[in-house]
Order: sequence, then C-alpha cells, then structure tokens
Amino acid sequence: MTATEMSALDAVAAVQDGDTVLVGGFGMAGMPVELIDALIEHGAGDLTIVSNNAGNGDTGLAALLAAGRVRKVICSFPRQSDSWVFDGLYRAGKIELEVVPQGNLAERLRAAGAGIGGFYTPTGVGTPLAEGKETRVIDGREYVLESPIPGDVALIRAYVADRMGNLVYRKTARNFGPVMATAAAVTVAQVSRIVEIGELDPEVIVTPAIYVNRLVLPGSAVRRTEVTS
Amino acid sequence: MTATEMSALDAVAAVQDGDTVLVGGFGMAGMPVELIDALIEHGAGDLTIVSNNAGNGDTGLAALLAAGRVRKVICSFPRQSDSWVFDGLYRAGKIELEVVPQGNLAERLRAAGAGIGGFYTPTGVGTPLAEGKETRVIDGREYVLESPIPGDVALIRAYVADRMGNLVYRKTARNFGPVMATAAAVTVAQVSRIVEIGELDPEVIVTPAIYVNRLVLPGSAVRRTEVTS
Amino acid sequence: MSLSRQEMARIVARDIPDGSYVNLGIGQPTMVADYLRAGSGVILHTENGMLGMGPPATSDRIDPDLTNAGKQPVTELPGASYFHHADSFAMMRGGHLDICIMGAFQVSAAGDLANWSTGAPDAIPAVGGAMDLAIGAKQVFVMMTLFAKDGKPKLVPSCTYPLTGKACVSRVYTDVATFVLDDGGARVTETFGISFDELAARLDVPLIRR
Amino acid sequence: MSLSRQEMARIVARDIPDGSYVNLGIGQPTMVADYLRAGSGVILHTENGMLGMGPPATSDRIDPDLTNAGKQPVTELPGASYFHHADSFAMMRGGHLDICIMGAFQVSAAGDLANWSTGAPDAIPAVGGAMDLAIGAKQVFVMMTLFAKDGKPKLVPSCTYPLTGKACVSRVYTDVATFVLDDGGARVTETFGISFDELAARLDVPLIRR
Repeated sequence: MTATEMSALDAVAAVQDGDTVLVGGFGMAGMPVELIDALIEHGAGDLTIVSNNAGNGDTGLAALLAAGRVRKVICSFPRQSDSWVFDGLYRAGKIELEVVPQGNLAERLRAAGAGIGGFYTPTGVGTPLAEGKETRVIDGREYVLESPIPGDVALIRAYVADRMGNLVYRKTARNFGPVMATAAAVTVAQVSRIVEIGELDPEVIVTPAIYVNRLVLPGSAVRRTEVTS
Repeated sequence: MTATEMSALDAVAAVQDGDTVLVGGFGMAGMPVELIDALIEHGAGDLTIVSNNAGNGDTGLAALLAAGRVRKVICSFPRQSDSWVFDGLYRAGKIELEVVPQGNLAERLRAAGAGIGGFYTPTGVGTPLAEGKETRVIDGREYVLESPIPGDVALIRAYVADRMGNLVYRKTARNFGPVMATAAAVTVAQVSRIVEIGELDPEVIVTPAIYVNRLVLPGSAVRRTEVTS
Repeated sequence: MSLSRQEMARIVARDIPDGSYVNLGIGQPTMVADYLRAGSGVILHTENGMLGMGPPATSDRIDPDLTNAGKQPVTELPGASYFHHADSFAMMRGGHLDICIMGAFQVSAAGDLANWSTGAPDAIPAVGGAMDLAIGAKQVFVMMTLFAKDGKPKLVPSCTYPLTGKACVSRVYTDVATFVLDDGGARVTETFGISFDELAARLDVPLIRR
Repeated sequence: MSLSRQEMARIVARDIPDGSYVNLGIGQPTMVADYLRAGSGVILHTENGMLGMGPPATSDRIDPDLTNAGKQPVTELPGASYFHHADSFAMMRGGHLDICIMGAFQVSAAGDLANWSTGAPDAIPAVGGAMDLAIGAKQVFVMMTLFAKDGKPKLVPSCTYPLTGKACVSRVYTDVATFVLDDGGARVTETFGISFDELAARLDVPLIRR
C-alpha cells in the first residue's frame, strides 16, 4: 500500500503497550525527534527500544525513559557523558539492557528484514558479549550465532519521501534508517519534504516504498495538532 | 587503493588457473561481455564460474565453457532454450554443477563480502536442494544453513565509474554486480563511462570504490589491444 | 466451460487487493498484469531488482538494461525503484511482498508446491528464484490447468515431483475451479463448467464446499 | 624523551601505506588524520556510513547530518560515498578495510585487545563498534601509553580486562616504543627515551629486538 501522510501523533498510534520499537539515528543524525516526542505524548508503555544509544540529556529517548515507558533497551552504546537518565534507571534496576556490538545490531536488524533465521558473525568471539551463545568454527575461524531483531514499529528519519513512500536520506543521517525500515511490521518515517510520485530518480532511492507505511512532515504535524487540540 | 583503468585483457590477467570467478549479469543485462571475451583470450582454465546462468548460444560464458576452461558452474538456472553448450558438457560428465536457489546465491555472495560465516535461510527447506544440509527450527520455522561463496575475481558490468572506482549501475542491469563486487578479492568492472573524482553524487553511489580494483572501458580496451599486438 | 488462460489471468487479477505488492512469476502469471484495473495501485516486483515494473516494452522503448525475471524487455512506472539482487531477494524472503503468483506441476492439499523439476533422471536441474518466491511472499497463488495432458490431477494429496516449497500455497486458480487451501483442506470457491461433485470424483483430495 | 600524543599520531600516520582504506577510532586515533600526507590517497571510513571522510567541520560548514563515529561534525571529500549501517559494518567485518586504529586499556602479546570495559562491577557496559573494528580490518593498530597511571604495563602476557577481540592487533604504538606483534612475539621496532633493556625489564612480555 502507498504510504499515508499523517500527523506525528496519529502515526505513532501504531505503537502498542509491550511493543518493540526500532528508533533510528546515530547521535542526533537521523534521530526522529518529533516521532519520539509524539510517542511520549501517545503514552504507550512497557516498550523495548532498539537504538544505537540509550538517550542523551533530558529530551527525546531520555525523556521516554524518564517517563517510565521503557522496559528494556537493546543498543550498542548506552553509556555517554550525558546519559544520566538511562544510567539512573539502570543502576536502580528499573530497566533491562542488552548491549550488542554495533555491527551485530545492524546485521541482526537486516536479518529480521531479510527473512534470515540467524547468522554466524565473527564479532564478539571470545568476549563477554558472546558468553552463553553458540559458537562454531567455520574454515578455521570462530563465529558466534546471532539472531534477528524484528520490530513492531520502526521510527526513522529520512530526508525526502515521495507520496508512495520511497525514501532518500542525507549524508550520515542515513545510518540505521534503511535496515530498521525493513525490520518492522510498521515503519513511520519523519521526513523533511514530500514530493510527488515520479519526482525521485528510481536509481537513487535507498528505501523502496514497500518498507514504508506512514510519513510524517514535522511542520505540518504541529499545525495539525494545534488545529485538533 | 584507487581503481586502475586497464585494457580488458590486462584486467582479467588477475584470473589464475583454478580460480573462482564471479560473473555478473542476469541474461544480457549487466553481463560483462568484453571481460568474458578477454578471459577466453587470456586462457586461464580449471575455473569455477559463479553466475546466475550457465551461458547462452555460442558466445560469452558459453564460449568459455566450450573452450574447456570451466570445471564447475555454480548458478541458479543453467537450463535454458539456448544453453546447448552447457547441456552437452553436463550430459557428457565434463562439467560439475551446483544449483543454488537465486536468493540463496545472492545472499551467499553477500555473506562472503560481509564476513558472515553462514546463515539460516528459509529457502529450499524440504526440497532436494537442501538434502544433506544442516537444518534448524528457529521460532517454529525450519531453516537451512548456507555458506558464503567468496570469489577470487569478480567480473561485473556497471554504468559509470569515477576514477576512484565508485560505481553506479543502470536499471535492472544492477542485479548481481554490487554483491559480487564485495565478495571477490579482485573486482574488475566494465563500465560505459569513467568520470573524474567528485563527479558522482556521494548519495547515489551503489558500489563504493573500496570494492573496485580495475576499471575497463571496452572501447579503449580494443584500441589498446590493437596498439600492443 | 473451462476457462482460457486469459480468463484465468482475469480472475486472479480480480482477487488481488488494491495497493498490493505482487510478484508475477515467469510464463502464464505474467498475463495477470494485463487484467489489473487501472488505478488499482498494485505495484509489481521483479526479482532481478525492481519495484514498480510497467508493461512490456515494445519497439523503440526496448532497453536491454530493463528486463523482467523472464528476461523480457519491460518498462518503468512512476515511483519505481531499483536495487541489487541481495536486496531484492531480502525483500521477497523477508515476507514483504503481499502476493506471489506462480505456475505449478503439482500442488498438494497442504499447500506444498512442485514447479521446478519433474524429477526426470536425465533432467538438468534449474530452479531460478522459484524456491525463494515460494517461501517469501505473504500469500502464494498458483495458476495451472487442474489436469495434466494425460488427465492426471495436479492438485494432489501429496506431491510426487520434487518440492519447491512446503506448505506455501494459499490459493490455486485452475481452468475448472478455484481452491483456497487452509488447514490442510481444499475449499472450492468457484467452478467453471464442472460441478462440485464431478470435481470431487476426479480429485484424490478431500474438498470443502465453500 | 617519550612521545607526545601528537608525535604518536605522526608516527602512526607515517606507517599507513598510500592509498589505504583506514578507520580511525574515537578519541586519540582521530588525531592521525592531521598527519596524513596530502596526496597520500588514504581514504577514511567512518562506521556510521561513509567513505571519504574529510577534516572536522568548523563554524558555518557544520552540518548536523554529517558526523563521524564520535558524533563530531566532519566534512566530505571528493569521491566520498554514503551507505547504511549494515552496509558499513559489512564493509568492516568483511575484511575490506586495510587498517583500523584504536585505543586500548590492554593488549596481549598474542594480539588480544581489551578496550571497551575495565570489568568494574558497577560499570554500565557499552561497546559501540569496537568489537566489529577489532575483528574486521586487515590490520589493527593500537595507540596507547605503554604504562597506566599507576605504572602498570598495558602490553601484557594476557589481558585481565574483558576482551574486545582475540588475536587481532598487529601493531602497538606507544609513547615509549613501537611493537609489531606476530606469532605471539612482540618485536620492538623503535624506542623513544628508553632503552630496549629498560623496556624488557619493565614488561612481562618477551620482547624481540628488531
């Protein structure tokens, strides 16, 4: 189905209590800030958040965590100079953490989108992050078996979408967006611009429309929210 | 290292007796015709060819097979209306065949390029092509374990390269090129045009230069060969 | 009267929901495209790396770099996108396509599909993307004549030909009847020039009246 | 005299062959870029999805959509390309990068690397891309001071901190000596302000004179 343009709040209504939500971005680049704010407003809880980091400062993911909506975080790098919200919850035993090497995180998301049941990765062999996991020697090299990470909803940020839902990204803000879009049952993309079908060159589309369900233009979302409130 | 422009014959000199050669293309779209012709002229033998098909008519891959240079073919679809060269060699017991479902072929090539030691695929479960292979039930679904297919040399066709070796493709001629480029120790790309570094938009590059070693412009290759012969 | 190939294609097209992402297999399934309603929003995938495939290309619109999985020249519709083979099969195998339509030698009542090899001892094996399509799409529709030239039914209790995929077919469109397969039963939803009882008498598969 | 951080970066840069594809880890290794010879053709990879990374961006060239793995604003050089995270780590893990340069808490004589966790019981684990970089590049160079603040050597017979990767480090650049690790031995190729014998006396690792 062609992607539907919605307000941020309507779009994140796809998230239900207990869902696994994939959140794009690497630092602020590619972070779907308006969608996270809408998710906080939406109120769904008991969430598992899959993202590279576990929130910074007091806004965005950190605010979602502070609101007590997150049961578990799956990420590669939770500990940062300004990750005090996560740090506090973790030390208080109020949040679960699964640390995944960044490449395994990206590959496990891809596997979920690609129908791969599991894969043998060289990353993490002999380290604490492979403890308890199945290992296997293939052609003389040791590998760890890793499993896919499917999401219920992906919240990503792209640059331009066409009305069908095809996406292009901008520079290193691309990061996790394309793999997360493939790995979730419902993908919501926050974009800076929506163009007509046919305006994007078919050769340069990074995320084909089949992976995108809902489009959010932050500016218009704000206006719509004001109108309806 | 920045990719080097060469004649087709110089470029395929990377192929040695006994090598595994990945050959791009799906039908004629993306088929590196001049590189295959050069490989025939080059003379390397005892080759394993990995390609979607096993040659058509009497030219290209079929001519390479007819010249007795190929020990084994790994492909998804060898049998076509005009695959008489392969058919004859196969029925005479003169060539080995490994038939691989097309998606497994693409994924096995990707795995080789991505450092994945093996993966569980749903394709082929319960069929003769999974016989003797390890299977595994993951979350209630049955999967087959498949292994990477690395190449010694990849011969692919792209559309435009810059002098660094970044590649873009054209329409469905893209097919196996990008994954084969990642899966081989040496990648030779036949292209229609070479532009200066900086002329390709970094957002639209499909195969980054790191995967490309040698560039061949067929027209110029012919001229150079004439000059040196 | 039993259906012509064109009529079968029309009936399959009728059953594809608007806006679906669909892969049409090589051969007869390709004809389904001719019967998709303009404005249906159905988007065609071709496994050699494209979404948004348009009609066959003719004369001066033929481009050797733009073909379908049957290697026939095709065209590009607005909103199309190109991707490489691993991405294309990831799309298929990851369960993102709504419907895949394929031909078959045999389909079992449990939805097993056999469409790549007759198992003849001297045959050269060749599978292409059939096994990936069989297990990848959310639904697999099969189009075939219900009886082989020798009169043997092709909807069978258990496939005797080598399998393409297990328990993957959800509907079977034939020249004389349409079947929906679920929970091991074959439910007859339409018949063409044959009665339900005649059909039941000629098939070894338990049939369910719709 | 032992080397400053700048001098260490200069020495590492000197040892990177022209035209190499290189990933510079977060922190000190980033400084190596300042000492790459113009025209060296060295191409920098950043794991958040870019080849051809340029120098840090300043003032009006800062673009929030263009950062390095340390989330600092950077620039783009001609010939750059962008790709998503799975493709970026496939590039790394598939062995396509020539050299990766990282900091370390400890390196063993066998090349084991510990650089992500001190194993403190109350520490929050965080690994980022370190484990992927450790096993992915053709060669891993480590930059570190040879002795910790408490004087304990960081080149050790066996790492006591949790590992990042096994047998992955090929060279260790320190403030007082450079080591090449191969076949379980640490070969000293240069010393700075310390003699080979002094070094041998302070380390528990058997050293090989170059």
